[in-house]
Order: sequence, then structure tokens, then C-alpha cells
Amino acid sequence: MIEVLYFAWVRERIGLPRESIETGAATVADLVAELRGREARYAAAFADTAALRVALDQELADFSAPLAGVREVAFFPPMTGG
Amino acid sequence: MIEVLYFAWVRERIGLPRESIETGAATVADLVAELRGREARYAAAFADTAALRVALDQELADFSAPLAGVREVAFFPPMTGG
Amino acid sequence: MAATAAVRVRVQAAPFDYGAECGGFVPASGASGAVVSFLGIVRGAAGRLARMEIEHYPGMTEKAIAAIAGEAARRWSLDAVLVIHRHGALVPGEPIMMVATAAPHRAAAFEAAEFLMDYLKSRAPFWKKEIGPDGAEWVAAAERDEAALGRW
Amino acid sequence: MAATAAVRVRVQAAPFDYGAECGGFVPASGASGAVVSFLGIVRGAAGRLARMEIEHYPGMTEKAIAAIAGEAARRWSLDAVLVIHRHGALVPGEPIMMVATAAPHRAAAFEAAEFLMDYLKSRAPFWKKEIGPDGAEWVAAAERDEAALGRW
Repeated sequence: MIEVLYFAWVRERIGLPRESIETGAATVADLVAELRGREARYAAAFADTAALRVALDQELADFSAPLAGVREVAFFPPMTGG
Repeated sequence: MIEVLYFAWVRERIGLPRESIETGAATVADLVAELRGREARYAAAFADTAALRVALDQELADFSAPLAGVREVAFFPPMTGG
Repeated sequence: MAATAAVRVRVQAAPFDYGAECGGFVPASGASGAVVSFLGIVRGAAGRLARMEIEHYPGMTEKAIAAIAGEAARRWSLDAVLVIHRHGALVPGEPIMMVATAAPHRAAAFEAAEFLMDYLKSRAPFWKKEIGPDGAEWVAAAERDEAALGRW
Repeated sequence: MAATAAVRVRVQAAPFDYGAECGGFVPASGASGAVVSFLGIVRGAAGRLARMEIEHYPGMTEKAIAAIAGEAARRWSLDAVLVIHRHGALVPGEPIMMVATAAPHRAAAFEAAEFLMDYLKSRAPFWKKEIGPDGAEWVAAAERDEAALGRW
């Protein structure tokens, strides 16, 4: 089981802030492919991963990063703080 | 008559903060030469004009600047504010 | 100095008082000769913006800011760093965030403050949404903000 | 913006309160999104400095600072500029001077504040004398301070 969090418009498109997912995905990209296949709202949120960022256990990561040992994955658009 | 002001170590070497001088000097450099010839304390203060700055009527100027129409000349070391 | 820089980070919904924070930062700056403070304010844009909502990622936000501040303290000789960043609903004129740096020399204080701003803008997990008369819109990341990181 | 920047300059012997000045500057910043403040503090240098005396050129000082602030307002889009510089006797830990800038964007606020500092250091008629246990000495102008003007 992995905790998956969504922020900003990713959260709005998917319609929830977080969920627990049972997955055998080896990498972030595999997880994204799996989520895309679920429902139209996921396909919409993950249509363009170039517009997305990912954090693994609260550290920024690449989409090619492995998920082994990861407890928390977060997807969000580029940050706009400051 | 021209008002001549001295600041910082120039003031200390000459021993006064300002004086009125009757001079026919055409430029700042001419005035400096005239002052240098007065007394040892002036010679000491004006020994190295590369270490000095000059302002004419409260605007920074060059030593080659003409004195015509100038009412106030100030000599001082490079500024160290801030 | 770097090893002993006093770093304080606050992530909060409540407004803060820039003057009081600046005043409070000075004693914390120790032997520093130079203090630089930056304040970001919600701009009104001629009635186009009714309010702003800032979402963040609790847990990661604090870690990310602490990492950025720690990196600044490694790169420059700093005595103290303060970062405050708000989340939640904000109206035009309100303070969004501030940074303050204290260093023996002004160049380090200025550079560290600009470094903090550049990284907070693109690497701390905050997302701004603007709510105006024509609806709500997530603020898009500016390419120049990403490009700004290249100078460090 | 440049034409309407609110420029305030104060040259004074009395101490000032950095926090209060920063707080008071924010309302003056109008529609600005970014405020940058800089504070210079007398450094103690491990007991080497008993006090500092700052001499200035009354009349020229105010004009020179106003000219520098005016130049900043011409170069950057600024809403407000504040410069305070002290003269007379100061002890370690006391504020020497401050600048504050307000602008729609942070880059302009930062750059204008650094420009003001660089020019005030080498072009405003102030001279610092350090008085310590070994006597008094006029602070020599640093070559790097003159060189710093080259970047603008």
C-alpha cells in the first residue's frame, strides 16, 4: 500500500486530496500509467506529465524513480510560492 | 572670495574645518598648488591628490575643473559611508 | 559562521507583521553588520483579484524550506536566516511571505536573500490560486522563475 | 512608476528603529508586490572598536543621497524609496543606516536596494572614524567598494 497525494489542479481534476493505492508499479512512470488507465478524471490529470512534478516521501524526484520502499507519493504542478 | 571646506583627515591635518580664501586660481589644481605653498600642514594634507576628492558647490568634480563662478570648494578623502 | 547560522522557519495561515518581524530579527543577527529583509505582498492588479488561496504540502513544506535555508547557510557566511510563508486565503495588500538574512558583509546578506527567494518560488511546495470576478485560476509557473535558479 | 516613486531621505544623529521603519514603509509602498530592506549595523570586531564617529558634509549629503535615490527611481520601476543615514558617535550594535525599496517585482526591489548601497558607500559624503583601545583611525575606502559601482 502506498499513499498517493494530489495538490492544486491535480487534486481538483482527480477530485480527492489523497488515497491509498495497492500497486505493483516499479517506478513513478509505471504508477502514472496505471492511474491513467483507471478513469477519465485520472487520464485528464495525468495527460501531460511534463506539466507535473512528483515527490517521493516528501522529496522531489523524477518520473523514472523506483517506488521500492516509498510510502508517500505526491503529484502536483510546478510550485508557485514566494 | 571662495569658501574652502575640509573633511575627515584633511580637516585634521589642516587644523580647521573651513576658511574663506582670496584666490586667483583658475582651476582646482591651481588652488591646490597655491594651498600647498602656504604652510607645512597644507603641504601634508595635499601631498597626494590621488588620495583626495573635491566637490564644487556640493557636486563631485575633477581637479582640472575651473573655479570660475564657484562659491564653495570642499576637499576630503574618498567617502566611506554605508 | 555557516555551521552556527540560526535558522528559523514558519509556515502559517495567520498574517504576520513585517515591521515587528524585522525588528525582532535584528537581535538574533548577533555580530552581523548587514541585515537584508524581503517582503512579498499580494498585489491587487486593479480590482482583478478578489483574493488569493495558497495551498501547500504540510510536512514537505517545512522540510523543503529548511533544506533551502540550510543550503544558503552553507554557501554564504550567515549569522541568521528567517523564512515566513503563509498559506490559506489572502486578500490584496496582505503579506504573503518574507525572508531575512544577517551576515557580516552586505554582499552575502543580499545574495543569500535572493537565493532564498528564487528557490522558495520554485522549490517549496506552494501553489497560488487567484480568485477574481471572472472566476478562479491556478497561477502558472513562470519560465523566468525556473531560469532564475540557473544563476546560483 | 519611476516618475511617481515616493523618495524619502533622512540624515540624522539619532538612532532609528529598523523594525518601526520597515513597518512604516509598507503602507508607503502602495501597489507594490515586493519590499526589500537593508540595515547596516556597527560591528564590534571583538572589542577592537569602542565607538565609531561618522562625519558628513551637511548640505551636500542630502543632495547626494537624493540624486542617488532619483537615479535608482529612473533605472527601476519603483513605488517608494527610503534612505536613512546617521552621523556622529555610534557604538557597536547600533544601526548605521538603512535603505528600503518597494517595487511591483522583486528583481527591481533587490537591484535598486543594492544599487543604493553601492552608491551610498562611495558617493555620499560620509567618513567613518574608528576609535578603539589603540587609538583612532579613519576607515580607508575599499577598492572593492569603488569596483562595485562598475556593475551598474
